This record gives sequence, C-alpha cells and structure tokens, in this order.
Amino acid sequence: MSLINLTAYGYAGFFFLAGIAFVVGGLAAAWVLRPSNPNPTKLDNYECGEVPIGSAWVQFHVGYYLIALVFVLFEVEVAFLFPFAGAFRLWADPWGPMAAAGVFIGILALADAWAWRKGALEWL
Amino acid sequence: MERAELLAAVVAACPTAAVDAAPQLPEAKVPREAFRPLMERLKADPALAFDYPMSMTAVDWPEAGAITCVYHLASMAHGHKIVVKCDADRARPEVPTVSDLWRGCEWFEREVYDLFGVVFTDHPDLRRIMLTDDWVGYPLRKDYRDSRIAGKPY
Amino acid sequence: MTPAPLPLVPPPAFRLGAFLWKLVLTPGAALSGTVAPALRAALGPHLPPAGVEAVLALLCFVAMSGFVTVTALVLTLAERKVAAFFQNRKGPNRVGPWGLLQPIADVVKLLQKEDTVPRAADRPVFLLAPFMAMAATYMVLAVLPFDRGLAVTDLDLGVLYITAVSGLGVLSILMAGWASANKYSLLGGLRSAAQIVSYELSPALVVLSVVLFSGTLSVQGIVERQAAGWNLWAMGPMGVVGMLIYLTAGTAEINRAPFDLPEAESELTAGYHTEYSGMRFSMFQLAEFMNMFVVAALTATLFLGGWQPLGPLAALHIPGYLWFFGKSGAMVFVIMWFRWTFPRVRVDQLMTLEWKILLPLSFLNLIGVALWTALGMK
Amino acid sequence: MTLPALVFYACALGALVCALLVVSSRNVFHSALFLAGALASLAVVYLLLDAEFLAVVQLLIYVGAVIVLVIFAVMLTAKVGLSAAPQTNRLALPAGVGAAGLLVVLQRWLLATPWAQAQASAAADRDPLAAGSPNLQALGLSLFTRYVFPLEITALILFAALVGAVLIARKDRP
Amino acid sequence: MDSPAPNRAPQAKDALKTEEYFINMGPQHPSTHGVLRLVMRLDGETVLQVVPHLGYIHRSIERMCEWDVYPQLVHFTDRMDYLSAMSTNWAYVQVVEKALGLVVPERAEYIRVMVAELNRLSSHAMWFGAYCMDLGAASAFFYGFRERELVVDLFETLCGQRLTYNYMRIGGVSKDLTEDFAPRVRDICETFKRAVDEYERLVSGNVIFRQRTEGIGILSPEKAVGYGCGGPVLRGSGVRYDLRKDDPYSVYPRLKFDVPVGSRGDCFDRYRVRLEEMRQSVRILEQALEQLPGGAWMADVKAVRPAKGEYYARLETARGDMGVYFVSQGGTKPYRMKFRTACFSNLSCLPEISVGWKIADVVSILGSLDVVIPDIDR
Amino acid sequence: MIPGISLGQVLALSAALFCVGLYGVVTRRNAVGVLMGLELMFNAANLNFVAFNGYLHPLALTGQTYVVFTITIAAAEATVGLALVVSMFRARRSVLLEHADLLKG
Repeated sequence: MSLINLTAYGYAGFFFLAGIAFVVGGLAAAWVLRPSNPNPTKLDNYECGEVPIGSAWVQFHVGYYLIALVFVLFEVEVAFLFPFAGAFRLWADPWGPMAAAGVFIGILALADAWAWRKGALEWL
Repeated sequence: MERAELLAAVVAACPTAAVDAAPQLPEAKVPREAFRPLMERLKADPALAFDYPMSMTAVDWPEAGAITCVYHLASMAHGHKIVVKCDADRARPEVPTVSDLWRGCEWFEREVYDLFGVVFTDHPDLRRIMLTDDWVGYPLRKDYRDSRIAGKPY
Repeated sequence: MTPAPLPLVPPPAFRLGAFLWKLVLTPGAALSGTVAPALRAALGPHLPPAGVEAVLALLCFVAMSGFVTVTALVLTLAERKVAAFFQNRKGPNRVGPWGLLQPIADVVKLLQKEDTVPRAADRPVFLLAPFMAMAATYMVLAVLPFDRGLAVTDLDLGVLYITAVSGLGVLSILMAGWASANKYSLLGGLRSAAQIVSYELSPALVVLSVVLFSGTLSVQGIVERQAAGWNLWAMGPMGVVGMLIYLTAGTAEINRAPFDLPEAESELTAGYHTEYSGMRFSMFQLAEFMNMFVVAALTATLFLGGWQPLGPLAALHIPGYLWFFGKSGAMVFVIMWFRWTFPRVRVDQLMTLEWKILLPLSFLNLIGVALWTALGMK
Repeated sequence: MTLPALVFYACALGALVCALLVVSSRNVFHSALFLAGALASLAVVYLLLDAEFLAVVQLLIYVGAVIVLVIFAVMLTAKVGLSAAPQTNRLALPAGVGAAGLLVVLQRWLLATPWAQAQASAAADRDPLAAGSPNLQALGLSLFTRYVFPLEITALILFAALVGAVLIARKDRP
Repeated sequence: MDSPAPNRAPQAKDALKTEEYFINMGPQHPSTHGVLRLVMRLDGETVLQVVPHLGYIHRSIERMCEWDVYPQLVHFTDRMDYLSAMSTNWAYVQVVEKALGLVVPERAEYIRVMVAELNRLSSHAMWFGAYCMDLGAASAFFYGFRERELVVDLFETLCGQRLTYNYMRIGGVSKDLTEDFAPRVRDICETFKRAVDEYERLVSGNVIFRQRTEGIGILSPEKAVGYGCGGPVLRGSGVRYDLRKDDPYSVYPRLKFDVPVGSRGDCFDRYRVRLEEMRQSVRILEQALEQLPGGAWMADVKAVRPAKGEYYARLETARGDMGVYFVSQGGTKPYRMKFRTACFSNLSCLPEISVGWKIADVVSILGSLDVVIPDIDR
Repeated sequence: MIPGISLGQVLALSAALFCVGLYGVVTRRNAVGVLMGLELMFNAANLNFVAFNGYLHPLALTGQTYVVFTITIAAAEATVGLALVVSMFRARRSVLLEHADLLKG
C-alpha cells in the first residue's frame, strides 16, 4: 500500500482537469451567444493600426535567456532547501545541517555574486 | 543689436544681401549662392549668435516663378531676431539645407519639401513628413488642385 | 404634548444584520471539516470508494467553480470600486443598486463578444493557452485552506506544491505570447515569463522560511501552528520582512501594477493577451484575478494565521472562514491599493529589484529564521 | 484494474505520445510544449511510485524552469521554429529502426526478467534516519547529514554550470 | 541621424548583438496621445532608433486659411493645440492686430492674459494626469482632471465652449467677463495652490516615479535651443527663456512672476517646471484680477485688411513658442498663413533623446514633451 | 509501488521513453531538439531509479536521493547545453547541427 495519501494528490490532479472544464464551460456559454463575422482585416494582427513590419517571431535578445538561466539554478537550490526546511525541527541538534546548508547557500551566493558582477542580472 | 546694426552686420557678411529694416522684423534677402555662408555666419558669429530657429517656411509666388524660403531666427543671448529669405526657382526648387546648423530646421525643411516641393540639398532625411509617401503634388503651391476639393474649399 | 417614547424594537437594519449573521454562522459550523466525512459515511455503503471520491471531487469542482465565479465577480467590482475610491469618483453605479450588478453586465458583454483568432497565429497553441492559465490557477486553489478542514485537499507538501504549480502559469503566458504572432504579445509574453520566473524565487524562499519555522509543509499544518501567535510576530522581525517580501514579490508574480509590465498598456497595448477577445480574454483576466486572490490568501495563511482568530478575539467565535476571507480581503485591498497608487516600474528596474534587493534579502531572511528557530528550539 | 494502475496507464500513454511528438513535431516550440506534457505525466508516475517530493520537484524544476529555458532558447533562435523544412536529418530511418530495435530487445529482456521474485524479496531495509517521517522530511534528514558531501559538490556543479552557461551564452562571435 | 553616443543610457553597454527588429507604436496606441506613429528599431528592449511618422490628422489648415477672411480664421486655431486653445487663438489675433496696428483695449488684454493663464493651468493639470497615466499611475489622471474641470467649466460659462473656445477676436474678445468670473477665478487660484502641493506630495517624491523620470531623456540646453524647442521643454533643459518675459507682449510686463527652469533637462525637470509654472500662473492670475480695468473689451474694428507685407508674432502657449507668420497682399484674406506650433519643434528632438533607452522610457520621454498631435499636424 | 503494475511495466515505460529520446537525439537537426531528446533520456533514467526504489526498497530513499541529484545535473546540463545552442546560433545564425562544424576549423 502507498505510503503517501494518493487521494489528496488525486484531488489536486483532478483540479487541473477542473480548471480546463471551467474554461470549457465558459467558452461553451460564449459559443452560444457570440457572433462570428470574421473578415480579413479583423484577422490581421494588431499593430496599432499599421500593417505589421516583418514577422513577430523574430529572434529575441539573449538577456531574457540569461535571466532564465540563472533562475533555473536558483530553482534547483530552492528545491534542495525544501527538504532542509521541512526536516529542520526534527534535528535534535540543527547546527550541523545548518552549517551544511550554509555552505550550500554560500556557494550559490558566490555564484550569484559572480553573475551579478558579470552583468548577467542586468536587463538587456 | 539694433536693427540697423544687425542689418549692417549682415551686409558686411554678405554684400549681395538685399536688406530692409522697414517691415516688422529686419529682413535680409539673399541669393542662393550666398545663402549658406550667410547662415553659417549668423550662427557662428558671437555678435550675432542666432541659435534659435523660430520658424521656417516658404511662400509660393507663381507670377515671379519663385518659392521664397523664409527663415525666422532668434538669438537667445542677444534677444534679436531676423528674417532671412532665399528664393528657389519654382521650376526646379533647390535650396541648401541649414538643418546641420539648426536641428529644428530638419523638420521644418521636410515640411516645406512635403508641401512645396523645395529640395534641400544635403538634407540628411528628406522625406515627406505630413503626407503619405506616394502623394502627388505639393498642396501649398498656389496652383495645386485636388479633385477632392477642387473649386469648393468646404 | 410629548412625543411617544420610542418602542424598544431594534431597527430593521439591525434585525436584518442579525439574521444574516445567523445565516453565516450556520454553514460555517457545518462545513468545518464535517461535510466530507459525513458524505463519505453516507455514500460509503452505496458506492465503491472510487465512486465516493468521484462524487466528492465533482462536488468540490462545482463548489470551487461557484467560488471562482463569485470571487471573480466580486473582485472585478471591488477593483473598480477601489479604483474609484482612489480616484475621487463613484465607480460603477448604474447597473443595480450601487452598481452591484455591474459585473453581471460585464459577463454578459464578454459572452457576446466575437472570438477572433488572428490569421497568422499558431492556432492550436493560441486556443489552448487560456485553458492552461485557468488549470494552473485551479491547481493552486485546490489547497487553499478556507477553514479548519475546509479545503479541497491538504497535501503533505502543500506549500512546495503551491510553489511548483504557480510556476506553471508562466507556460500559458508564453503560449499566448508566442502563438499570437504579434510583437506586443511576444514581447509581453517574454517579459512576463522572465518576470514571473524571477519573482518565483523570493516568495519560494520566504515560504521556505515559514516551513522551517513551522516544521511542516502542509498548508493546514502551517495555519494550525499559528494558533499561539501569527507568524507575522511569532517569527520575530523576520516575519514582517518576510511578509513584505512575499506581498511585493507576489504582486509582481501575478503581473499586477506596479509590476504589470507584461501588459503595460502605455507601452505594449495589452501584452500577451493583445490578440485575445471575448471569453478567451476573460479567462486570462479571471485567472489573473484569482491569482491575485491566491496571493492575498497565501499571505494571510502564511503570516496572518489564515483562519485562526486574532488571539483575544477568539472568544467571539467568529467562524474561521470569515477570518480567512477577512484577512484575504484586506490583503486584496492592499494589492489593489498598490495598483492604483504607484506608477509602473521599468523592466530593468523590476529585475534589479528582484535580483539585487529582494533575493539577497530573502536569503538573509531565511538564515535569520533558521537561527531564530534553532535558538528557540532549546 | 485498480485506479492507480489506470492512472499509470493513462500517464504512461500520455508520456509516450508526448515524447513521440517531441521528437517528431516540426515546430520546435510545439516540441517544447509536448516535452512539458511528457515531463508532467512522469511527475504523476513518480507520485504513484511514492516519490511525492520528486513529483513536485519535477513540476518545479522541469516543467516550471527547464521548459521555460528551452522556450527562451527556441525564441532566441526563433527562425528555426518557423521553417517548414523537415526537422529530422537523413538518419531518420536508420535511427528509427535502431531505436525500435533497441526498444524491442529491451522490452523482451525486461518482460522476461522475473520481477515478481525480486519484488517478493523486496528489502525492508528501512532507512534509520527516515523512520516514521514523511517523504520530504526523510529526504531532508538524509541529504543534510549523510549526503552532505555530494550536496556541496552539487552546489559546486551548479556554480560551474552557471559560470559556464553565462560565459558561453554571452560570448560574442568565436 | 548623427551619433547618439552622448545620450546613451548607462544600461545599454556591451555588444550583445542580436537581431534588431521594428515595432510600431501608434497610430492607434494608448500612449501616443492621438494619432502619432513611432517606428522603433529595437535591440531587445533597447531603442536604437525612433522614427516619428506624422500627418495622420493633417488638415491643411494653412491652406484653408487662404480661403477665408481674417476674422473667420480664429476657429482654425482652436483646432491646433486644443488643450490651450486660448493661447493659439491669441497668437493668431495678436499677429493680425499687429498688422493692422490695432490698439486693443486694456481690459481685453487683461482678459486675454487671464484666460490664457487659466488655460495654461488646465493644460498643465491635464498633462500631469496624462503623464502619470503614461507611467502607469492611473489614479493621478483623475486628480489632474478634477482641477481642470473647474477651468473648463468656467470657460463654458464664459464662451459656451469647453475645448474649442473661439473666444478671441481681432481687436479684443468676443464677450465680456461674466459676473461670477472674478470669484470663480479666485476659487480656482486657491484650488490650484492646494492641488499643486498635492501633486507634489503624491507624485514628486514617489520612488518609482523618480526612477522613471530622473536622468531619463536628457535634452541638453544647446540641443533644446537648436531644435527650436520652447516652453517647459526648453526651460526644463535649464534655458531661462520665456516669451512672456524675453519677448514681452500684452500686459505681461506689468505682472510679476518667475520663470522656473530645470537643471539637467531630464523628464523630471520638465515635470517640475510645469508644476512650478502652474504656481506662477496662479500668481499672474491673482495680480491680473487686481489690476483688471473696466471699459471696453473690444476695439472698434472697421475692416480687417492688413497692409501689404509680412508679419510674424509669437507668444508663449502652454507648450511653448507659438509663432504665426502671414503674408498679406492687402486683401481680406491672407496670401499665405503659417503656424509655427510649439509641439512640432518640441517633438522633433524625440528621435535624438530617446535613443539608447528602453521602450518604457520612450513613453516617458514622449509624455514629458507634452505633445498635442493636431498641433503638430495642423 | 503501484498496485496492479509490476516493476517490469514501469521499466518498460522507461525503456520506451529512453528509445524515443535516443531517436530524437540522433535524428533531430535542430540543436534544441537534440537537447529535448536528451531530457527525455534523462527522465527515463530517473524513472528507473524511482521505480527500483519504490519497488525493491520501498522504505529507503536511496534512489530518490539519487534522482534529486540527477535532476540537478540535468538542469545544469540543460542550461549549459542551451547556452551552447545560443552561442552557436550567434556564431552561425543557425541551430542546425550540420552547420555546427566549429571543430572542423
């Protein structure tokens, strides 16, 4: 038998479907009421009333990517720290793990400081 | 600087200028060859120091066969003003640009180009400014007729 | 002639109030952790366990959808009324008394709007994006603790789950931004994604500090731990700092002003949902409103004791869900207050705020909480 | 069939279909979205396998972070996402055959192994550190005591990855 | 375009070159305040080039003026800078009066000064609201409008119009002041004194507002003069030049007021100059009310046939240097009429000062230039 | 462990994912696509760890601990890999791998 309460997660997973069902409901209601008179101009992309210059799918600036890159590494760090935080009160003597976590955070703080200095955190 | 002094200085700088102190603002009319040097002098000479482009436009004179470009300049430091005029040939209107001296003239000249068809030589960005790029004709010329408004202004 | 003495009958308004109060108290007592067991007991003999759970899940869905709809309606009206309050005007006041029916009129209008999909758009992705937005929001709503025992589900990893799932919303924004084939949308979507992911970090760290302090990840557990004192002060100065970080970063994570750059109308017209219309657009809007409520509710849950009453006021026996809604409402008001008073920050300033101020601050806060907890454990 | 089994089959199917679409879709952006779907399905499988922390971390890191990174990379190199040219190289057929062959071999091998026997002898080697604690607490207890060294190494790897990635991504023409 | 180097924003530093792309802001865009189109060439979010496209509402007013007799032309001027139409009216009638050698009754001059200053107040108040709106502070919009409403109401009783006043006449004004004019102006003065202080309190100190305006879009004094900028844009750059003092007209020499100037020429300086100008306008109004003489409000104008010649006159509108130039052939209609409007010149510096900033800053810079599109297009 | 599902079935899923990922890695012309195939393979491996842990040592967490580390490594791999893709795109204006002949000189 399961060690964890699958039912609880079942509800959470079900609510993913529930959200979708909600949108389906809303769109269905709108589908009954809404008009549909498309015309070529209406289906153009909005660009302040002008014909768009070039495709929108242009190649973007690397700055966005750098932000996401630093973010991924910090997200991993957060994922590591959650077990630490969860188990914190279970340790009779938390100083050892705290030191471990401190070193862990410290190394990544160095990484952050490096990225900061390198300007990876500068926006575009 | 008083009117007379001002115009004297202009004549000193450009002997071919026809000056006139009578009208509302002191006025100097210069031939096209002398135009650009005079303007440079007006800007650079510290005694004149015309640094402010008050206004710039053109007037069409079909009978005279000319489009007169009219420059109103002012000096912040001295507080004096002057009108400089330069005729462009109506058939082939060309006037040297002064947009490098007064950046504000860049758009003024574009407007004159747009509505009168005067070509400002060496202008960095001479495109129509008000009308669409494919507009035919120069609406502020006296002989401009548009089928949409012809004969009936309103 | 002296006027007749006033009869000692309470004025009608008071009687109405008392009646409503009773009406509120009754379901509160009934719902607190008793509905689900009662239903399980009642249905158990007739249905297989899976069937019971299916019925319960369906009920949860219906109840939550009702809740979402009502909350969205109330919040749209509240937003406009709050805006009006800050702007010296009356706000909606034509439809129904005091404009109370205005949101209904809005819904009717939105329902009648044509649903356009740009020709150049990546059609399937364009159509799917609102579903994703709403699904992510619903998944967070599943663990909100309205009262003791009154939540759709209580996960062992509750707050970690919230952190993870609220990150899914960014996918919908990227989908919408990409699929619209519009420059404003794409730029808005990219900005939004960068913003959301950045502002996921410091709330996560603040949540971590609360977890560390409470010793549990269950949302209900965190609220239970605050019976003695709300985390706001139980955690010492770190509580206040943590709450401020959480509220600020939360506001940014849900793209609300002053951090509403993705849809900054003075720059990008409407950001990633520029091309959306009618109901599809309103689903984004709805998700945004619900996210605002979620951030407010989580702030209340993590720091203000959730459904726990304020110490001395416990004697009043005000039902927990009223506390919850009261605190969440107050936080919602604060978030709206932000929106209607601050100018919008610029995108690089926004990133600077997160990466150079909030993130280091929340790390320090976490360390502070760890020390505080370790010292308090002895 | 039990409900968990049903969920497992559904997720396995979802993950497989999404994975196939990841490698076959012409639009890289779509591929990234399908990858998100496949990884999310796997998260559910983790959950079924009693790894609730991993399931949530899968959502947090893969779906919430790595996919965003992938999508940003797609957008940075966006023109490719639009090309109508085939996204597979000329190795498609041999690779397909090879992969399918490998799959068949693996499946035969896997299904021939007497797993039931192994399961029957499943070790009841309860981790003393994790005794009676939920999944995440147990992980925390072991990560920050027994696995401290790998943990710090991981931090260093992350550091190195950050430095490397930032340097590479920022570097101008080679 | 010459080198934009001196005006580059500090953030845009190293050569992370990616593909540049174009984005349209306008003609239908929330922050272009009308139908202006800016084509921006971007690298990421950094603006490499801005190309304004004008003329979307070009009505050829200058040509239309050639078809009408002089007294009929006043209403055209209403439709240029419609936010300070009193000043544009005045600019036109002033030049014709000069051409005619007409002496305007003193009362009319005082009335003109008062309505022009009132109009300056209303225009700046509206600008304040719109600028804050551009920066995302939606509420401030209503604060600006609240005060503007008083002025507009007053004008409505004065001349029947709220926006296009058509109040000035060649030789005076169309109607005398109403009975309640003086008390209402005093009331407006008091209100504005409080209002400007309130604006300062609400906005000037706001951190986000300061970050969005300070050091952004710096226009050096030399550039400002060279571009022919006028009004608050010129003075924001530190050039103490106000036509009311430096090229005096009407009864301004009899009125005491200061000319506020900025020091750096950034958006914040332009903002401060406008707020300070509102205070000065109140001062002028109070003095003008004190000095207001009785008598006629309209000169005895026989026929408007300016002598053959060319005339130029200018005055200070709310936006700057408005000049009117016309050529008369001695008839009842002008041969050529040219309006040199403040916004045309003020906008011309935009391409230069917005290079190197972010999209959001372009909005801020454009807002700080306070352009009225019909005034540009004419 | 999942009631009604044997370890073999879970491993079969893992093997299938691995093969699909492998196919993607070999055939994709687009470097981002290759990385996505790699992610699939990583996840197949993770699934193996979790499955063995769940079925054979349900009370210990060794496998899961391992997976926490592999997820980390995978994330690091993804960041560096995608950074390479971005860098390559800058250099070659293409992310097609046949254009990635930087080492050929």
